[in-house]
This record gives sequence, structure tokens and C-alpha cells, in this order.
Amino acid sequence: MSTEVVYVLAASAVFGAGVYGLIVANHLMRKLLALNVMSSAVFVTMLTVAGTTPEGPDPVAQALVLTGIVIAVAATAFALALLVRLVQETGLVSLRAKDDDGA
Amino acid sequence: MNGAIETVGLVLVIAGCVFYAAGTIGLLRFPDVYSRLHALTKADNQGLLLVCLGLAVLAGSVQVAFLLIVVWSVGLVAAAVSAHLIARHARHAGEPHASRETER
Amino acid sequence: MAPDALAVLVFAPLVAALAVIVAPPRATTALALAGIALTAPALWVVTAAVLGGEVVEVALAGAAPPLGIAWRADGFSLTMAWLTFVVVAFVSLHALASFPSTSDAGRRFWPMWLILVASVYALFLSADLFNLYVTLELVTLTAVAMIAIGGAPAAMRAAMRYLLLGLMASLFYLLATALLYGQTGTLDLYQVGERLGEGALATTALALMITGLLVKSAIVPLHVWLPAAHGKAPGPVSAVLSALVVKVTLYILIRLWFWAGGALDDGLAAFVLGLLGAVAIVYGSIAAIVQTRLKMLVAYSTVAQLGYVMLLFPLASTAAFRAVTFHVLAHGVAKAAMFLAAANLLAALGSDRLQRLVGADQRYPVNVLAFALAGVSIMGLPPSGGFVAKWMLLEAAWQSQGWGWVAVISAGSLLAAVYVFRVVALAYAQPRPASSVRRPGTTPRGRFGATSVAALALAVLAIVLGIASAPVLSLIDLGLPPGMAP
Amino acid sequence: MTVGVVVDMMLGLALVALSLRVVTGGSLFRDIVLFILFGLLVALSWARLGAPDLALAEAAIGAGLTGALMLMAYRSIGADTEERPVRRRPGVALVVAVLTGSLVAVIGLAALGIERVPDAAGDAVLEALPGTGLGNAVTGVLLVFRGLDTMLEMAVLLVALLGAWTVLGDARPGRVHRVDRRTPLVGSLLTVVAPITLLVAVHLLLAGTDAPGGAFQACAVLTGCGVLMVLTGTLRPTAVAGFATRLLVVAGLAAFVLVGAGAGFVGHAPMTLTGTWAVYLIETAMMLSIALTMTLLFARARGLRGEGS
Repeated sequence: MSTEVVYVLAASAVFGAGVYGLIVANHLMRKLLALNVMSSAVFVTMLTVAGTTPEGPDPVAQALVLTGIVIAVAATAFALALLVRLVQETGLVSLRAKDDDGA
Repeated sequence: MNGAIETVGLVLVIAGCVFYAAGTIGLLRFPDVYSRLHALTKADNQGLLLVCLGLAVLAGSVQVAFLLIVVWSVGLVAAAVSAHLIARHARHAGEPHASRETER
Repeated sequence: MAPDALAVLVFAPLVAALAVIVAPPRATTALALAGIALTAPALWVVTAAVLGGEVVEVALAGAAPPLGIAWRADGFSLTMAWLTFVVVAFVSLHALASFPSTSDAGRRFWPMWLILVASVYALFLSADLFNLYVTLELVTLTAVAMIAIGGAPAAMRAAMRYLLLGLMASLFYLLATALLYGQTGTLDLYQVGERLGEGALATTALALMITGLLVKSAIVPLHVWLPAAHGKAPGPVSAVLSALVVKVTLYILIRLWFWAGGALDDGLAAFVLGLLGAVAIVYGSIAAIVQTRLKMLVAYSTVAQLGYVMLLFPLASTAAFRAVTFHVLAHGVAKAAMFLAAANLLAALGSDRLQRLVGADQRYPVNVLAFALAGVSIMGLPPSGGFVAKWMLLEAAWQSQGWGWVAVISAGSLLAAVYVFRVVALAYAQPRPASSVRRPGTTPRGRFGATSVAALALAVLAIVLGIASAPVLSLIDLGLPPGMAP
Repeated sequence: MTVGVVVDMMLGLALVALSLRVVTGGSLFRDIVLFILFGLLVALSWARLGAPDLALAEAAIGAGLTGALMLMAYRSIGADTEERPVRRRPGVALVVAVLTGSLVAVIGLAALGIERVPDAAGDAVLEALPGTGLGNAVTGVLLVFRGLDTMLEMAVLLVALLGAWTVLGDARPGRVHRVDRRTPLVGSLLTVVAPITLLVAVHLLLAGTDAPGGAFQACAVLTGCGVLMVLTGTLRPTAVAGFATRLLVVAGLAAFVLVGAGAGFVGHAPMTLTGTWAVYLIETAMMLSIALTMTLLFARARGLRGEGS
């Protein structure tokens, strides 16, 4: 068993956990945690399946992951701002509470 | 000669790990915030020092050794400040003190 | 000349966005309009080159794929770029009135609006799987932020749901990108198509990618986020969401399927996608019929109309490709007009409950007319653009003897007629004497003015598209997928 | 099996256990802290996989910044919004999760088994890198070969900030839960740490052209300093975005746009960096923009002003 295999397996389990959390969790912030966990799994998969060059992991894959990390943080930051405002306005931390067609 | 240096380095690293283990056990087993902090900061900083020293011996390069000392001192500053803040916050929040509780 | 024009399409709105952020508010209108207007001559230059028979292409930073990213414009991407320009230009006119640049909302709206325009252009020009991911994220984030711009709790809830699902869909897409890169060593969509053999691995990766795209395109049953998001957003935002934002992922889907989807060529997957489309047409139309609010009705109509695009996959013929591309255009223009008219009526009446529309034609004739004209195209009545699209689609289904698809297309038009006529009939209904008195909350705003003109102009354009379809179709013919002949 | 693989396995198991805990646990606060720990372990994985650039970025941005943002938001929405228990019937979710997880495992493992394509983009990059004058291939990809991605990524950051400003509405900037500055340690920490972070950031930025590091890692360090200054009240959030703030926020994207579009005017393909100066200009502007953007997002503010002013 090689290092890459270990990380692919771990990443897939983490991805599954993230999907589970995203579906099951009520609290919006936990959904965001689940999304972030999923994106870490995607990044690890991306680097490992890209293979290696003589000078280490594939540099393109590294750059893509770096870009992806920053985009994930940006999206999370915006989602958190939206979440905080939503809680201030409605007092609810989940989307399930009531029907969206009202009002 | 090489073997001896390597042995010294390994012994230092392993000793550091023992301190880390002790600190972690303290974190898990101690009854309240204050004593847990005590375990973490004291034992772990000692552990970090020993591991850094061991690695410096193993690396055999002055530059690396210097960097490891920098790592240790930054770790020390971070631990001091964070432990201080946590303890202070806990005291203000009225976090219970295990020993006093048993005295009552 | 033409390759530089591609850069103008992306950079002009982007520079305008940056300038709007930094410059004082009074300069906003001029800067924004300049940024959008500059893309017109650029589009013209590129179109001339494409009509001359070339595919306009530029390797960014001189690094051709697989090393770098290339921008590429053929008839298909150019058609989408023209749709972008037309919708954005007219909706911007509306936004000038509904988001005045000196107001708080306006200061927030315009920079994001311009970035959205730049990213949609960048998306249509790009064929790099990862670059598409970045542009998609950009489109989604701007769209979500603009839905929430009004600050109403319902809008923010809709925005949050859209954001969560959108981010999840992006991750599926990104995961597939990772796998495809691992397999082919390139991110360029066309090169992936060449290098990707058949096999379970390729199929699964493409299936993951398609799932993500379907969520973002709100194809039933993954549409749950759309009605609230499109229905609760401010008027200009709804218009551009329905006309453009859901189309960009369908564009990627079509590109992927017909240019790089060799591994999916087994009929079953295509049939499933077509079936989803059929369900979307029927379900979306019925849901639209039972709505009690105008904007929600229009939003569900979008769910239904997106279904037609999915019929392309099982039909998979030149005729179907032309029909569906034309449908995307016609629906985009008509739906933008419809949302703008609905938003104007909402602003004027103080509510978009359908009952409030009774007699609206007497007070707001322009907007009601705009809604009705756009409705003609949505239903597919001659001589509108929608008619041409649906007629061509029917022909395509007929030719390939897909009787089931024929039935769905016809049923969709009938159902669309029901929900459009429901609105139009109410609006033209004779008001009872009591209700002719102006109700509280009813303002004369939206009777004439830029907002109504923008809606009417788009609606007229949706009709004109049907009369003058020949040049558009000849442009589409220059972007047919490999293996399809005009 | 080597010692390294055993370490990998322990790390992998810890990642899985932590992720399960984070998505299902009962106490949100604790799970956010565990998420930060998860991020740090991911950073270790990057180091194990031989990607130090990513390890640096993950530790600082993925774990540190995201965690700080999460904790801040957690404080803002208040402890009284503790979630209700998870949905009653998680069966379907479990099936979906196991299916997607195994799907990823199967195709991931299959993808690992594939022989490397001879002219993969990564190899093309290594071949073309000497022509750029850069020594770090990752920086080369980010700035030269796939500069468009990075430019649009800056736009994503800008949109996140504009979006946050939008949903902030007309509200006063969020009350930042400040650390009590009367404790002697915090003040002296800042006076020691602030200059060091600046030094480290500049070092990372310059080192990034040839060694691990670059604008993203540098900005993360600067952001850390910014967050510290907000927390200690050295910088206070304001409700108005002044001219300087707006200028600095767009600087990174603007530098990219100017260089990228400008290349077209002097006869190069768009997005061509015509010299090393362009690399340094863009990297510096990006570092400043990202650091300010992130600090503003953290403080949920439109601007910042110094303590005295």
C-alpha cells in the first residue's frame, strides 16, 4: 500500500462524511463545515490522482488546489456573512423551519 | 562517532515524545481547565524543546539548529499567550475549580 | 484583431467594475454603460471573423493547452455571447432606474453586475475545465449576492439555499475535473474529448460532472432552489438569472456532451436526461399554473422551459441542436422581458398576487403588453422566436420518430398557454367598479419610463427573433458539434 | 510497508474520524475547533504528499482563516441558537454518503492505476518553466501559464467581500468580540508579532518565485496579523469603505487586469507577463488585497481605522 492509496481512501471516506453531514445537518453552519470537509477531500483527490513528475507532485494540480483553497475560503466567508444576517433577521439557523413560498 | 550523535539525537526526540504523551494524558485526565492548561503548557513546551534539540543534533547544521530554536521560541510565546488568555477567560466566566470544590 | 476582441469582452466589464468600486457614485452610470457598450463592437468583430469561416482562438499568455488556457469563439459560444449582450444591455437600462447609482442598493449592485457580465463572457469563451469551475463560482457567488441585495428575509433564505446547493454542485464538478485531469493530463475540454477513452472510469467522472451541472441548471428533480431564488430576487436580477445564469451550466453541459462525451455515447444516459427534461416541462408548467404570485409563476415557467434544452440529448441531431440553441436564445430574451414586466407590475401594484392584476392593462398598458408579447414567445405562437424554436424542435423529434418527445413538446406548449393566458386574461379583465379606485400602496411608478421600455423592447425582440431567424441560425450553423453537418 | 506509510495511515484514520465528528457532532463550538484541527492534519498530509506550498496555504488559509471566520460567526449568532438534534431518519443520507464515498474510492483508486500521460500539463510546465525566469513551478502556473484562473480567483475574493458588504445591509459593523487589552501579554505580543509577520510575509512573497511560498501564503500571514489587530482593538471596524480601502481591495485584481490587458496593447497575447517586474507587482498587490479583504471579512466591516483616529 502506497502513500497515494492511503490518501485516496481517506479522501473518499471524508468526502462521504461530508455528503452525509450536508444532507443530515440542520444547522447552516454545520452544513458549511460539511462543505469545507468535502472540498478538502476533493483537493486531496485532485493532487493524488494527478500523479507525480520527477520534481514532486504535478505542479498544475498543486496550483489548482491552491486556487481552490482560496476560492473555498472566499465562498465560506460570504456564506457566513449571509448566515449571520439571516440569523439576525429571522432568528433561525436552519432552512427547514418554514415554507419558502410564504410572504 | 556518527552513531553516538545519532543516538543522542534519538534519545532527545524520544524523551520529548514522552513529555508530549504526559501532557496529553494530563489534558485528558485532569479535572478542570486550570490544571489541564498546566499540563499542556508545561509538559508540551518541554517536549517541544527536547524534540527540537534532538532534531538539531540529528540535522548537524547550524542553520537548521538556529531555525529550530526560533520554532521553539515562537511556540513558547504562542503557548504563553494562549494559555494566559484561556485561563483568564475561564476565571472571568466563573469556571469551577476542582480542588476548591472538593474542599467544600 | 479578432483575438484581441475576445479580450475586450472580458476585460471591458471587469475594468468598469473596478472603476465603479473606486470612483465616486456619480460616475457609476457612465462607467457601467461604457463597460457594457464596449463589448458590442468587440462582439461584432468576432462575429465577422466567425462568419468568415474561422474559429477565433487565442492562447492566453501564449501558452496553448495543455500548458495554459485558450479562449475560443465558434458559432455556439458566440450565439451565447450575443444573448448575454442583448439581455445585459436591456436589463441594465431597467437597472438604471431600479438601482440608481447613487442609492445604497445601487452602489452594491453595479460592481457585482459588471463582474457577473465579465464572468459570463469569460465562461462562454473558455473551454478549460478548471477555468470553467472558477467562472462558475464567480457567476454563482455574484448571483447569490444579488438575490440577497434587497435584504428581505425570504430573499436571503432563497439565496442561502441556492448558495449551499451551488457550492455542493461545484464540488461534484471539481471532483470530476480532478479525475479527468488525472486520466488525460489536460484540462482543455477538446483535448479531454480526444484523449478520454471509453470505460467505466470515464463514464463515472463525466456522470459526476453532469450531476453537478444539472443541479446548477435546476433541472427537475434538482430544481428545488430555483423558484424561490428567481421569484424573490429583485427584478433585473431575476431577469438575468433566468435568462443567462441557468443557461451557462447548460452551455457547459452541451459542450461537454457533444464535444468531449464520447464515453457517454450509449443512448441510455441520453434518454435519462431527455426524460428529466420531459418531466421538467410537465411538472414546471403545472406548478406554474397553480401559482398565486406572478413572479413565482414566471420562475416555475423557467423550470419548464429549461426542460426543452434537455431534449437535445436523446434527439442528438443537427436539427435538434439548432432548435435547442435557438430556444435558449428565444427563452432568454422572452423570459428577461417577462421578469422585468412582472417586477414593474409588482413595484406598481405593491404586490404580485395574481388577483391584484385585474384591470392592470388600463393603468400599466406597456408592462402588460410586454408580458403578453413575451408570453406569445414562451407559448410558442407564431411569429415569435419561441415558435421558431419549438417548431424546429418538433420537426427534429418528428424526423427521429420520437413520438413521445413530440407529445411532450406539444403538451408543454399547451400548458404554457394556460399559465400565460391566466395572467393575461386577468390583466385585461374588466375591473369591477370598486377596484378601479386606486388602492393604497398603488403608485403610478412603472407606467412608462425606462423600466417599462426595457421590458417592452425585450418582448418585441423576442417576437422579432422569430421573423428574422435566418441570420441567427446561420451563426448557430457555424458552431455545430463535431459529426453534425448543417 | 514503511514507517512513512504507517504515519500516513494514522493520519488518514484521524482525518476520517475528525470529519465524521465535525459533520455529526453535538456541540457546534467544539466541532469548529475540531474542524481547525482537521485542517491542520490536512496540511500535514500535503507535506507528506510532497507539496509544501499547499501545506503552508492549507494551514494558514484552509484551517486558520476558515476557522477564525467560523468562530467569529459562531460568536455573532449567539450561543442560544444551538442546533436541534439531527434529522430523525438519517438512513437515506447514510446510503447516499456511503455510495458517494465508495464511488470516489473506486474511481480514485482506478485513476491512480492509470499510467501517467506522457505530455501531461504538469510536465509541459516543467519544460516551459525556465523560459519564465521563475524557479517555483507552482508560482509559474499560477501567474504565467494559468494566470487567468488566478485573476478570476481574485475576482471571486472581491465578490465575496462585495457580497458580504451587501448582506451587511445598513447595519453598523458587527461588534467584534475584542480581547481585553488590559492584560499585559496581549499588547506586548502585538508589538513583537506585528513586525515579525510583516517580515515573514515579505520573505514568503519574495521566496515564492523560486521556493515554496508566494502571495497566497504571504497574505495569510498578513491576515493573521490583521485579525490579531482587530481582536485587540488596534484596528477598529467602521461602517464606511473609504477611498483608500476601496483602492486597496481592488489592487490585486486591478494589477492583474492592467498587466493582462496591457499585454494585448503591446502585441503580446492577453495575460502575458512581460517581465519579472510584472510578477512582483501582481504578487505584492495580490498579497495586500487579499490580506485586507480577509481582515474585513473577518471583522464584517466596510473599513478599518486605527485606534487613535
